[in-house]
Amino acid sequence: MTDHAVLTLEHIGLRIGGARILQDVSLQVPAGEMLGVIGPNGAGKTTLFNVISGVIRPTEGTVHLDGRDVTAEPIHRRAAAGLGRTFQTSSLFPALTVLENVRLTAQAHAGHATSVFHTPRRSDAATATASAALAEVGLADRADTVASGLAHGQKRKLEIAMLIAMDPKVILLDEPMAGVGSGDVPAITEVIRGLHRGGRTVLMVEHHMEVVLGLVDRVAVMHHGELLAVDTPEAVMANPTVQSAYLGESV
Amino acid sequence: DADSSDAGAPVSVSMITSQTGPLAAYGEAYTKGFEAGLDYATDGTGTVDGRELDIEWLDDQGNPDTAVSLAKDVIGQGTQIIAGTVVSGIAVALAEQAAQNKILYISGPAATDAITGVNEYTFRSGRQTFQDVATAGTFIGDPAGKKVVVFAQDTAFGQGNLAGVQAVLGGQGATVEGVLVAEDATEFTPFAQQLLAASPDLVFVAWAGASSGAMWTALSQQGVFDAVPVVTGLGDVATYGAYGDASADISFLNHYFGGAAGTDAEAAMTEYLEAEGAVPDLFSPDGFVAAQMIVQAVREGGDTVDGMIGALEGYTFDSVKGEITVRADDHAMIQPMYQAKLVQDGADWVPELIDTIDAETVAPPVAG
Amino acid sequence: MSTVLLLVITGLGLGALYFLVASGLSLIYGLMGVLNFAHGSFLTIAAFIGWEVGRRVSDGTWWGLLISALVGMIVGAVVAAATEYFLIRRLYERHIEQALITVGLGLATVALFEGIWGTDPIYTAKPEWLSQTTEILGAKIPNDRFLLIACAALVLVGIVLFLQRTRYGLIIRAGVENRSMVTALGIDVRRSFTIVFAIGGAAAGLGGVLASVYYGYVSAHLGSVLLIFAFIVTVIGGLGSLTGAAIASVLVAVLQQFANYYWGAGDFVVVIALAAVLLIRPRGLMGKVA
Amino acid sequence: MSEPILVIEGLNGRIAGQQVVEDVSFEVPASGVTALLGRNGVGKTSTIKSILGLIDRSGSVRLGGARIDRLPTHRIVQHGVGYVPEDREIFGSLSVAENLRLAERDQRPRRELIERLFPDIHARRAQRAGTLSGGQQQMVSLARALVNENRLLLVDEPTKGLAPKIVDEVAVALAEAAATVPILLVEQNLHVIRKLADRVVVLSGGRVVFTGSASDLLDDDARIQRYLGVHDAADDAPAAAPNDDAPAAAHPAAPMASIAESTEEPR
Amino acid sequence: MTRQETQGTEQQATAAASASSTGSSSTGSAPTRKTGPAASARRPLVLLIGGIALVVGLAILPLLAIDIPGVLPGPTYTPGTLQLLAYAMLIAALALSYRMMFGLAGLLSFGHALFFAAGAYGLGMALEYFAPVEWPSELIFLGSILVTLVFGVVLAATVGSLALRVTGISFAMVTLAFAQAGSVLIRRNPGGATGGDEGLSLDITNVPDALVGVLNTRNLYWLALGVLVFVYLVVLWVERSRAGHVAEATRENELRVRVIGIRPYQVKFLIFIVASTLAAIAGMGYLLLQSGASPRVATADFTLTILVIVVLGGVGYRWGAIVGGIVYTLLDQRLTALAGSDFIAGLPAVLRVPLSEPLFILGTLFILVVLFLPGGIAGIPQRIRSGRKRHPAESEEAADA
Ligand SMILES: Nc1ncnc2c1ncn2[C@@H]1O[C@H](COP(=O)(O)OP(=O)(O)OP(=O)(O)O)[C@@H](O)[C@H]1O
Ligand SMILES: Nc1ncnc2c1ncn2[C@@H]1O[C@H](COP(=O)(O)OP(=O)(O)OP(=O)(O)O)[C@@H](O)[C@H]1O
Ligand SMILES: [Mg+2]
Ligand SMILES: [Mg+2]
Repeated sequence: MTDHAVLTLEHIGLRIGGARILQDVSLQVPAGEMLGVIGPNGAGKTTLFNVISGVIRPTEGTVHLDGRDVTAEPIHRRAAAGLGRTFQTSSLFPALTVLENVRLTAQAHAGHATSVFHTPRRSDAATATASAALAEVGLADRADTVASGLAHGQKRKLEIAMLIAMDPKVILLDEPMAGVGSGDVPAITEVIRGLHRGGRTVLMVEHHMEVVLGLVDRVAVMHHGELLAVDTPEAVMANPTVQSAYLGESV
Repeated sequence: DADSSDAGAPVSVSMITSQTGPLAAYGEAYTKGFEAGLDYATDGTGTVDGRELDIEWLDDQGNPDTAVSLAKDVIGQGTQIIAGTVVSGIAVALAEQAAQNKILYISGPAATDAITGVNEYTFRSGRQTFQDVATAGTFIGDPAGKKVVVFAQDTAFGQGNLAGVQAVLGGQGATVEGVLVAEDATEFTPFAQQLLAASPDLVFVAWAGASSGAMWTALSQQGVFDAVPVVTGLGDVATYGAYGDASADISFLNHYFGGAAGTDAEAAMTEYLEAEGAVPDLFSPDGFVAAQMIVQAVREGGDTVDGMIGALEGYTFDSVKGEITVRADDHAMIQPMYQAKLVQDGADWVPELIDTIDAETVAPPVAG
Repeated sequence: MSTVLLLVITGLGLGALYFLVASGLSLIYGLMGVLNFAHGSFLTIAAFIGWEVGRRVSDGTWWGLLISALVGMIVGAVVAAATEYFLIRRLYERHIEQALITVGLGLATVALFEGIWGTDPIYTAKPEWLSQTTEILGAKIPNDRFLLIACAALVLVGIVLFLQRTRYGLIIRAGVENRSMVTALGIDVRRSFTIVFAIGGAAAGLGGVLASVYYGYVSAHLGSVLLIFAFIVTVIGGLGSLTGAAIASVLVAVLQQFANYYWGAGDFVVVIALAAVLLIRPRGLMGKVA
Repeated sequence: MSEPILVIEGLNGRIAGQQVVEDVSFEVPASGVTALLGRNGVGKTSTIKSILGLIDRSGSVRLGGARIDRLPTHRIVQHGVGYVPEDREIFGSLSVAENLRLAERDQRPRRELIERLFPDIHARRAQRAGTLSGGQQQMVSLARALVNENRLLLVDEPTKGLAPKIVDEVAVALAEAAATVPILLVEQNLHVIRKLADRVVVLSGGRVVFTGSASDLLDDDARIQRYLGVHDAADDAPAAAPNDDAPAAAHPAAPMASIAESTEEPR
Repeated sequence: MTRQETQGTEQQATAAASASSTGSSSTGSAPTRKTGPAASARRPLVLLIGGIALVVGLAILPLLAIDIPGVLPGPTYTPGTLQLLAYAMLIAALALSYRMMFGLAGLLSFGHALFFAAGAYGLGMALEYFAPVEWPSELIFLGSILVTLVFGVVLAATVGSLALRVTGISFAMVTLAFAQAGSVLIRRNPGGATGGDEGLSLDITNVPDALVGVLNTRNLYWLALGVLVFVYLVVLWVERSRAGHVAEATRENELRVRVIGIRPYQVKFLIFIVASTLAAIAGMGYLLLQSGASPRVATADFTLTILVIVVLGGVGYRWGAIVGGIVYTLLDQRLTALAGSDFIAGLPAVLRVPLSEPLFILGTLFILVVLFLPGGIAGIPQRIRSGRKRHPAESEEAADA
């Protein structure tokens, strides 16, 4: 782990209408870190991811990716610079096959994604990357299924396969385990760990505390749009506010 | 190839006009007029010097593309004469086909000036915009020093009328102004104001289409008729109701209405139409004339297109509207025109003849 | 001065007519996502039948006009409801296909009307007062414009109240978003959609009868003429926003009047306005944030 | 024990011509929570939707003795079936209050209950539901089902995406509801099942593979592992090859080939 | 084990399902072009040979005397038939270009006619403008074509860059607005350049003799066939390319495309320009074939007609647009003949009135296709193969009825 911060948020604030959704969020994520983001429902976690990935522009503050100010950059530019994400409810290309979903991301990563002079083939590098990514999450046998025909859990896996094929430097995972059967949680956990092991920086919103604690280096706690604390898992778990506002009696 | 056919063989004639589409009603009048004219010109035999006329009726749907396809089809099958259409755009396209393929074409009621003199193969059987305009000019006596405002839609038809007025009345010393209204406009009240503001000696209205009712209402509501004489062309029977309260105030120039001419040919036509359950209408004479021209072309034309052209150029004959001449230079139809007014007859309005304008008075300048 | 006033008030009258057509269009689009190309036909058939009945009862009188308007609204509602019931409903939430169906219906019905009533416009009579003018500050305003404005205002208020005050309004708004979930709450959502169509059709029907008063004729193309402006107004106002459609109707019509009068380019200006509004505010003037 | 509230016999469900529920038969007793379990994609959601008539189905479904398998969805619901769908399916363009108002079927809807259970969404009555956070939306969805007096609740993964504390609260709410109305619950969270469920039905490959009391399943690690693929500690999955072999390795002796098939087993 | 047994059909079924389940997104019947991996190896060759054979067959048609009474006006060598077929092929080419935009990229444009008209009027005006120039007439002809092409591209780029700033219905309306402006401009007849509502007639001074006159209709036929083949190949090329796939993905989920690092705008812009330019090329063919252009081809109604054609043929299939274009043109022609026939005239009014209106029959037919043949004409084989008698939505309806 290096100390170089690959992602830096400075005084991020967001107001929509009269509502304050995010407030003075500052955060530095060193390269290679796995950071868990937790907080009660509605704390602003997804919104924060939207700000980082460019889906929403913050009303205050800046986002730096790899030392570069990307606050004003459009989504695709950030993605091209190595920022990958998943969505809280699966966001796919429903009419394309599973393989095509992944291949598109592989192509985007390899460049010339929108070229008229390249024709995708079963044998090309992007397809190989895509197939490998599908195998990694265990969807190889559904490669030719149309994505809308997948069950919920399978869609979550497909999203992760798309990330693998995209090979981003920084990954934002928004509740990757939501709706995943308990039986598959370990496998997906491993896939995520694999993603991280490649030296990538991962930010993960997740409510499954076992998963979070087993994976992350640090935990950021959000509450009412503010960053309450960023600390080691143990310290966060011991924090009485976290206990009462987020965890309740269950742990 | 046309020469090779022996003298007794039937002559193939293709009549292309709107049986469906927006101008189907005009097409109907033209068709009926044609049948009456054929009956008249062939003395009920339908044959010319013993030769059958093999007449095929085709529907252009008001669509130039359809018309061109039909024309190509019948030309390919060896038709010798094409006639018809009430739509100016189609007439222009058919004239082009006639020239490309060296075939005789006799245009129908389409009024566009563009057809006159367009090429040597194209004739017309009706009047043209210029003649309308010239007739309008007869309402103000000597145009010199007068101010004429043309109130028209901003379409080829409206622009043509404005150009016509400028050429005819402007040429005679009148000041001509145009108030052209966007074709899609639906509100005419402000334009009525504009007409009043111009304080002209004559307003010439050239209007086509359904919006004329609203336009007339606006003119009458804003008091245009009280201030200035208004002239327009009297349309077909279906439009007599369109002028509303303004009906009695408008001076109409007219190509034809049932009973305007009082000729033998008209009597024959009326009799024929009534037997068919139809009434004489604006474009009945056009069909009638077309039939007469075709008969003339077949009778005198010697089965070649050049022969037929020769037979028609300078041809003078008696028709519904009286004596008509096909001017040799540009194939313009030199024919009389009418001044008319509408009078109330029970709940309906009917036209009444004011004056017949001599053919030469309203003859268009030679085109080309 | 009187010209400007004339332009403004006649613009309002025209805007009222646009709104009568656009209200149904906007309602149906906003609530069901169906871009209804057959809306013009609802209007036309209502105008024709309204006229046929009205003139038989009492031609050219207020009484006849009232009958025409009522008949027109009923016909519009019935035809629209039947369209929804027999055609649109089968295509369960497939909005593009639904729009296509209405395209086909629009084509077919205009041809049918031509077959029945002919291609020529049929000129209609109206009560004496409506063909007269009222002078306001030197401008002679045709009286039928006032009738149009009044009717449009009533329709606007009526529909807004319906949507806000009735449970149907709520069901309809929810059903647009997720029809099967509304069903899963124990509500027969299909009936609500039929009602929306019927209301839109009734507004169009009223618009049809008033359009025949305004233009002075009925014809198979009465609806198509208005439909394109109604579309434009609906979009400028913000799809699905009734008040937006009302505001846009007035703006567009008044703008059109001025542009037509001063530059002879009303339709151009409307088109440019549409493009400009959409490029600056893609959701239209009052469109909901997605 | 009294008559079961819901009796399903030979239920088949199809989506787009593909059979996703096959000959499913089970009963839901007139009280308590029956959990419908199984791994991703086995057809739990589809079973619930078949019961409600939201997808093309055949077979017999009886609610309190009366056949409901031919009725349209809205009539089934009117017979007293509450539904909490898998993806919340709240109406995003409506306000929270409107969402709730729409769901009210009863003469006297239980508004106080909702206020008490979910003070947060009560406070956000006027907010557009589409802008609520995922968890808040889930609460609206639950509230919609609880606002009426029902004879049966069909609840599909109510705790998905909820913060641990809220999971507890939802569980409490469900437990409270279960005191008065029987619930058929689809749930992945074993803690919640342990806390709530009286009986379990396990699906695999669109078929029922196990029915029994909750403790029969939950106290038997081998069964849990076989039917749900869960083994004791979440963290000790094979680290080297976190791919297609992992689940198979986790239950090498699993007799039900269809379990593996229905998840991620290739070939 | 039922699951395994159903594997073979599952793929088709799910593909079809996606076509319906995405109905609420941008396109109704999304392309169902998925083929199994095994089949795909052999199919291109078969398709290639079949395609070449078809083109050759069409090319020698003017030399044959095939007569299909009731469908064609006469034997295939006659000018009337060749004219009709050539017209149908140009309309098919136009429909094909529209399908690329609507079917592939999900761009529902109501302004496609504008570009067709730009090709037709552009070439017509260019030829007229060049008429007095002292160049050899071949050079003038080619020069005019080039100028028109450039004009088409520039126009497409201008309209596209503005219209693509919005999406969905707004996009449809902006394109409609531009087309409407174009249509108004053409009808206004500025400076007498367009002929207004009377249309533009072709100035044949610099048009090669081989393309003038009824006797040369078969040359025009070959020209139209050439245009169609060219458009097809370009469309095929673009659709198969990465850009084509991204366009498809953009139609499905635009945000997601951005999140994986692709700017959807570029692809949409590309598709818009290519489709529009192809439309302009078809428009040039139309001008030559008709020896003129009528303002009808610039109207929104004409775009709607193209939309109808594409849907009739099947949005999900490239050749659907071709089949649609040809079937529509032939139907339109034949129904007119039927409408005027004595048989119809002899019917009672209830039947006669509707049946004598060709547009009524076409509109009704179109409705029936949308309702009962969601894949269009080209989708019929697929429906027969997959054996599905009913659309999923219909069965859903049936279920709650
Ligand atoms: N447009 C908006 N208007 C008002 N409030 C909004 C808007 N958008 C989001 N919010 C509010 O912002 C807060 C943050 O939402 P966000 O989706 O980021 O939460 P979250 O932390 O991801 O929660 P969860 O764990 O439930 O997904 C919520 O309270 C939500 O209601
Ligand atoms: N729209 C659809 N089209 C085709 N197949 C579908 C569709 N929806 C679901 N399926 C298939 O039906 C099967 C059952 O899906 P269902 O959603 O009922 O599973 P589930 O048990 O609820 O899974 P999860 O735990 O992931 O929610 C899956 O294999 C899925 O692939
Ligand atoms: Mg969230
Ligand atoms: Mg499920």
